[in-house]
Amino acid sequence: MKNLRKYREIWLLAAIAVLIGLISTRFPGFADPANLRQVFNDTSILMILALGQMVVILTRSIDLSMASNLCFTGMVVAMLNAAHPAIPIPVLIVIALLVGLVLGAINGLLVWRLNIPSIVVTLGTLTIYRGATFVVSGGAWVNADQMSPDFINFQRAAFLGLPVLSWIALLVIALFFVVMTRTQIGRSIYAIGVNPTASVYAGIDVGRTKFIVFCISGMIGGLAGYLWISRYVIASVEVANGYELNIIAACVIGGISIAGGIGSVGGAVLGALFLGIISNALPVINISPFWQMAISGSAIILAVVLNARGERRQGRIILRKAEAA
Amino acid sequence: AYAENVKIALVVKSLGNGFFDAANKGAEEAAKELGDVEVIYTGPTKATAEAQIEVINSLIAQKVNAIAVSANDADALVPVLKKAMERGITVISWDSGVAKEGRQLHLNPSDTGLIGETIIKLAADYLPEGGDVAILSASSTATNQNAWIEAAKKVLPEKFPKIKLVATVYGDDDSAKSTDEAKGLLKSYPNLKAIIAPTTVGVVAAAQVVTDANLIGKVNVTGLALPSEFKKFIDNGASQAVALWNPIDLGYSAIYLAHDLAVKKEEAKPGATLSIGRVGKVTLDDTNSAAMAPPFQFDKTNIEKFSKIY
Amino acid sequence: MTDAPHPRHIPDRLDKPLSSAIFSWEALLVVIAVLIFTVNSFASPYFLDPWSLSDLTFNFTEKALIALAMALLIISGEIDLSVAAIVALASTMMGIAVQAGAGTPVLVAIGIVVGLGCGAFNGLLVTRLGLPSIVVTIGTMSLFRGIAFIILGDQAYKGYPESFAFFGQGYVWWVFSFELSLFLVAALIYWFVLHRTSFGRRVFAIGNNPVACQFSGVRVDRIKFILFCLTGLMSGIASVLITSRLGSTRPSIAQGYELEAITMVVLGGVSILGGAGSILGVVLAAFIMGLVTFGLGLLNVPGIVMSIFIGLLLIIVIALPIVWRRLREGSFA
Amino acid sequence: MDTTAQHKVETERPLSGPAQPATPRLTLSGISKSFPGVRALHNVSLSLYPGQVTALIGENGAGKSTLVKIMTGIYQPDAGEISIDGEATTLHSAHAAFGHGITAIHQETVLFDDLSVAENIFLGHAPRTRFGTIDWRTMRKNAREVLETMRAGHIDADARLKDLGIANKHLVAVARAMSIDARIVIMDEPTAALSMKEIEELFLLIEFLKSEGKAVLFISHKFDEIYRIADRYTVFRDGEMVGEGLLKDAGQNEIVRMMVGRNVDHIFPQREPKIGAPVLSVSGLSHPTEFDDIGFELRKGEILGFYGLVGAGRSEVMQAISGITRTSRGTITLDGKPIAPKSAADSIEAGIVYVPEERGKQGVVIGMPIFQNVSLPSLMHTSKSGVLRLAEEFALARSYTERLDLRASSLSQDVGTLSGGNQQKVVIAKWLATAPKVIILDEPTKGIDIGSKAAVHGFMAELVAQGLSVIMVSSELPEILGMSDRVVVMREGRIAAVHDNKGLDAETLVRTAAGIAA
Ligand SMILES: Nc1ncnc2c1ncn2[C@@H]1O[C@H](COP(=O)(O)OP(=O)(O)OP(=O)(O)O)[C@@H](O)[C@H]1O
Ligand SMILES: Nc1ncnc2c1ncn2[C@@H]1O[C@H](COP(=O)(O)OP(=O)(O)OP(=O)(O)O)[C@@H](O)[C@H]1O
Ligand SMILES: [Mg+2]
Ligand SMILES: [Mg+2]
Repeated sequence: MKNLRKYREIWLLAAIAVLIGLISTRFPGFADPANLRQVFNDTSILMILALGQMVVILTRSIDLSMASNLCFTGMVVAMLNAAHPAIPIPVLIVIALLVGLVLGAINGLLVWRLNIPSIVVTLGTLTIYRGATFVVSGGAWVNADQMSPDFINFQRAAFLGLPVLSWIALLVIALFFVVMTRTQIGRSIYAIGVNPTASVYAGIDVGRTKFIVFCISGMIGGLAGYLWISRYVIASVEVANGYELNIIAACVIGGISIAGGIGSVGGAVLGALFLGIISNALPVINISPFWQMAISGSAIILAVVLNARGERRQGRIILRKAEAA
Repeated sequence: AYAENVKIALVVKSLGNGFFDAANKGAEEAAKELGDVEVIYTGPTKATAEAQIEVINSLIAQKVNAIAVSANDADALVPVLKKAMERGITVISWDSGVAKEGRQLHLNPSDTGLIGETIIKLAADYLPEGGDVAILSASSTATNQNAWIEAAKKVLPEKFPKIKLVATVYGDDDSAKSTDEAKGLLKSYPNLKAIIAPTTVGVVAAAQVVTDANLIGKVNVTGLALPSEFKKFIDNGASQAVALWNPIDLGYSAIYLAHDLAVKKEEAKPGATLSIGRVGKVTLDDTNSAAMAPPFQFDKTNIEKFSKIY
Repeated sequence: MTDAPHPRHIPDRLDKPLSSAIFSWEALLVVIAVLIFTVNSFASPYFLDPWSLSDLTFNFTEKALIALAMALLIISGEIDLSVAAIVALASTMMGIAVQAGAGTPVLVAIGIVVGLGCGAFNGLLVTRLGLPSIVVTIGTMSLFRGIAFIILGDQAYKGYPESFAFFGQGYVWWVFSFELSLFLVAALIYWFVLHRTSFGRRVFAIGNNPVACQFSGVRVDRIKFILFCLTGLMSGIASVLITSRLGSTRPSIAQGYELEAITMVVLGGVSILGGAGSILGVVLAAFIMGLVTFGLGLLNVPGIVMSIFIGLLLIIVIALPIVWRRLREGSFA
Repeated sequence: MDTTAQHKVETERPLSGPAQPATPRLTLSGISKSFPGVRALHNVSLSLYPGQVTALIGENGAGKSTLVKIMTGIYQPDAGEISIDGEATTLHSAHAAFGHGITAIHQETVLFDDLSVAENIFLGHAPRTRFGTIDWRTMRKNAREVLETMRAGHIDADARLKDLGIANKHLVAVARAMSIDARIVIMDEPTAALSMKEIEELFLLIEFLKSEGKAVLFISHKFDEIYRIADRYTVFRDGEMVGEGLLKDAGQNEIVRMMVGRNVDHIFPQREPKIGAPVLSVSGLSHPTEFDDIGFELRKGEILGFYGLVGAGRSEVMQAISGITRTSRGTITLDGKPIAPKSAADSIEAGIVYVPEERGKQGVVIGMPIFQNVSLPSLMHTSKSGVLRLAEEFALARSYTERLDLRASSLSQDVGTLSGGNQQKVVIAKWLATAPKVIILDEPTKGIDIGSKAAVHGFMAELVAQGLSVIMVSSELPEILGMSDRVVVMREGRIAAVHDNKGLDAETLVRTAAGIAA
């Protein structure tokens, strides 16, 4: 069992390889490195978001407001860019991170200080943040024409053969990997998910850690906001509507346990890739787009069934221990 | 004769869409001309029938005089609009129509067949040798888009025999989904010469995808686009030309017609001719529908000018 | 010698201070409802009209019917995010039946049976395979609606029989629509089941500690399965109503209803963690949400701005008792 | 695995330091703590001395665990002062207590199932690399070292905690305490889940801690343990401190009097067993992984003891008989009729009830009032065609809880606010209320104070006198010897022996349980 858990990422990788193989039989070019690079780039935003959601889910919480945060922050930076095209992009990214941080911190404070379950808090802020987007924009869209060329092209610039967007994703993945495996806060996040009571006893400030986790997911939402808007070159109130569930689905497929404490950076990334490949492949292999929803739904159910299999406790096996002794 | 203003609600598919904001400009213009009209510009934020019904319910409660609606669903709005008519409210539809029994008249932005032909022609004009084209539509349930695509398919064999329509995909008027679908088209059809997007959201997404993929000059993006949103892609060459009717005129006419029916008690019946201020006159066909001007084409020569207007 | 231990008398219940009744959740909701009602009637001259008020109920009755069953499900510690997708699938199946010439009774039966079937499917996955319901229903949410899309594609079904229109558009008496009457009756039944029967008691117990319940001879899986079926059933009924009200079916019908139904349940004071809540609270919450959206609608406030109010209301109403208690104890951290 | 090795060095060291060391390491004075409606602690004091073990004694609900939580920074006292090495401090968080070298093994095991052993030991104070990141390699090495010094080297530092047995988990908890170089070690009923062998190991460890000069607080309801290991005692009653001193100066009776406020002589009830025909017979009962070929008979009016080391599989067998876990083979006959319960509901209906040992997880429904807990398995009797009848529920709850001398302010109180022992009484009341034929009690007096223990034992005697049959699973020898008519001994998932309890001695039982030939 230890093995299955240890190699969950490898299983997922194998599933992805099989998926790519299957797609290639119908569309030979799919497995080309160039195409795969593009699929990776197309999935970058989802991967980043899934990582942000992962840290929240690991603490037995959930952030339903990520997509709304993305929408709000994206609108804010798009409007800033439209009004002041001279603001350099790195500054805009910092602003996006900060705006996202504020929204995440609001979630975090409510969870931490008032002890309201995160699903309730973020169900509320899900609608509030999207509504706030309408309020700040007056309902108007910001379209490609209003955005500066830098704003649009920053993430598209190629650097060592990969677009900047892909590099940002790789950077975020590396950052999360280090934080989750090598730092006190990363381990505390796991500990809280595994056993909150024990965490209190171990001297971890559970409330504050949850606050931090929501700040992280908020910043990720903000970053994704800029990336999303500059990628799809339109900022509107409807941006990424309902996308929160895709993010959670990526986490679930990646083996992150909704009950907290179990999951890895690799899993979240692969889960996002899996969904990314499906949405990338369906149009090219001529499966009617109407099938897409049912297919990803089935994939989620399948993934959770398989993960549960791997997680299932095998009893204490008194007899076998007795024989071994 | 009216002590207070005539309240006419301009109900749109969704708020924030530049096309409808432009239509509202026209509506306000009409209101000013008519003098006694108060326009209530409203609609849901999410383009669904249910949300539109809630909006219409509150308009009924406010006892507005007329409702002019661009419908998210031709059939689902019928019951609530019938209720409105029963309570003495004038109901017309414009842009995206409601089934006949749910409104007194429908104002088409243009002739459906003409739009279908135009979107193909926009692609064909720049493909003298012919070639593969694909359509990127809005949501699969959008009535008007579906009608145009039908019409386009009908004219293809006789009028544009060299153009081959290889696929029709749906971007749901969602920029992310439209982008994915446009990308998929480029991948699956390496010989694709043009993407036709009869939707203002999809056409921008497709043009951006073509720009990103460095296919400017190889794949032409065309369809229905709002000049102010699309200027960039005419400028950079991702698109040679697009078309659209004038949303300002559309909103203007909708208010005029609603006002005529509500106040002047004009009767909407087949064959009737109604005048709509500066736009002229329309004649109702046997489904009580009227069509406005043919779509107007934008290209390098005139986009600058129109992008300042709508 | 062992002194005989005197059995101490334990009273049934301690007299509760009046303040605890005044500060109960339902009381808070009543106050809020009255407040909103008053504000609305001042803000718009059109509000206090029986027909307006009747129209207002159409904004929430379908979701509220789902919320009744959802309340029980959430109290038992589970959740169903697929309800809106069930509505869509059931509506699609009714559409197919209409195409085949089915009459009203058959249509209603199909809507209900499909809803029940979808609920049972969720229930089986959750109870048989022991999967977390939030994840299962995120999956079935895509699956059910996905099937509706596969069947319908870009089509719509219409041509429902005249008599079918009664469910979503008809009135039972004066301004009392069929939808509203059905909701009130259903609320009464759910109230009785949850608060007055042993089944309801077990639902609460399961939400608090499913393992101890299993050891105590409560058939936990069976009850959870029934609750999923009930939620499916109510979604099926809601599907009949909404299909009848719209007179047509599209695969994108009822989008986003799941979150609104859950918001109603949570606003009604049901603990999202399970184990606590009341039907009265849910009913009040449904009316409050209806009043807010309708009141703002009369002022032509866009729906998305209304949703800010709902979101704020949700957080404030839940935070209020906590803040109040902390302030009183002076222990605001 | 060699866990039974003796460790001469430690045991040969002189026990305990000077009789009255100069300064206490930790002093609590005037501590009070109330929860809504409950005064848990009122003006209590306690001192812990380096190199000494202080036993904290008190009935269930006396406030012992509450005090532990105050000492570890989890709860804040309403009033009172804490000083460490003579210096007043506040312990505003668990982290702060940690910083002062205070560490606790809590009443409930509180560790991280899904993390590795090494991480469980070092979570929160892991060694760092020079970049400030966690140094996993050093952490593993240090973990192995700590485990070595505790003579627990057989525990793999890389193993997931959930793959360890309960005793090893306890050792990990202790290792965690050792790893921070704690100066004050608190153990809240650490022996409740341990077998005799493991208790011995734990005692060696406590001796080791003493020799290292740590101050130890030891909480237990078992007097033999207290007298063996502790130097000093402090007694609480109803949240107040009623006595303290050196154990060698105080007799058990004296302490019990302080604790209960009256005399209690725990003599097992004298019974005249009237054993009848077999009621329950089990044969060939097997489970794929947990137990094999279990067969025994339970007769009317009999108390059948089940003895074994912790982890022998007794609980699993009982859960199988009551339909909670599935078996692969075997038959169960009740009153001559074969039954095959598929759930606890089936077995309760048939007349077999199982009172589980894990009170918090399997027994009480926290968040619900006492009376609803008691009536939960009997709802079909207290309701009429599914409709609840509250008056009957209250009557049922009252009759059983009062007989067990439950301490509660009202029957509508949330069970979660009761002390551990009182919760256990609710649990027992709950299953008795179903009026069963056969009642299986799994560790019925685990965590129960001496007065209530007598009540439970008396009650068991009463039950069998009325013609019920009782299976009592227990790891406590005196209880097994004092109460059972016959004793089944289990070892490693199989029945090792069945003894008649006439002239049965502890030694024989322990030997069969451990598999050591006489
Ligand atoms: N979180 C809480 N909320 C309310 N009351 C509590 C809480 N924790 C403890 N109590 C009450 O405080 C009193 C002391 O409980 P505590 O757990 O300290 O007892 P204890 O001495 O450890 O008993 P036991 O031997 O049964 O473990 C009890 O009356 C208990 O009901
Ligand atoms: N590996 C383990 N992980 C967690 N808890 C365990 C483990 N082994 C035993 N326990 C716990 O220790 C306690 C006693 O052990 P358990 O019930 O498994 O042994 P048993 O032989 O079946 O029963 P008994 O202790 O009554 O003999 C229970 O609370 C059980 O949950
Ligand atoms: Mg205790
Ligand atoms: Mg046991």
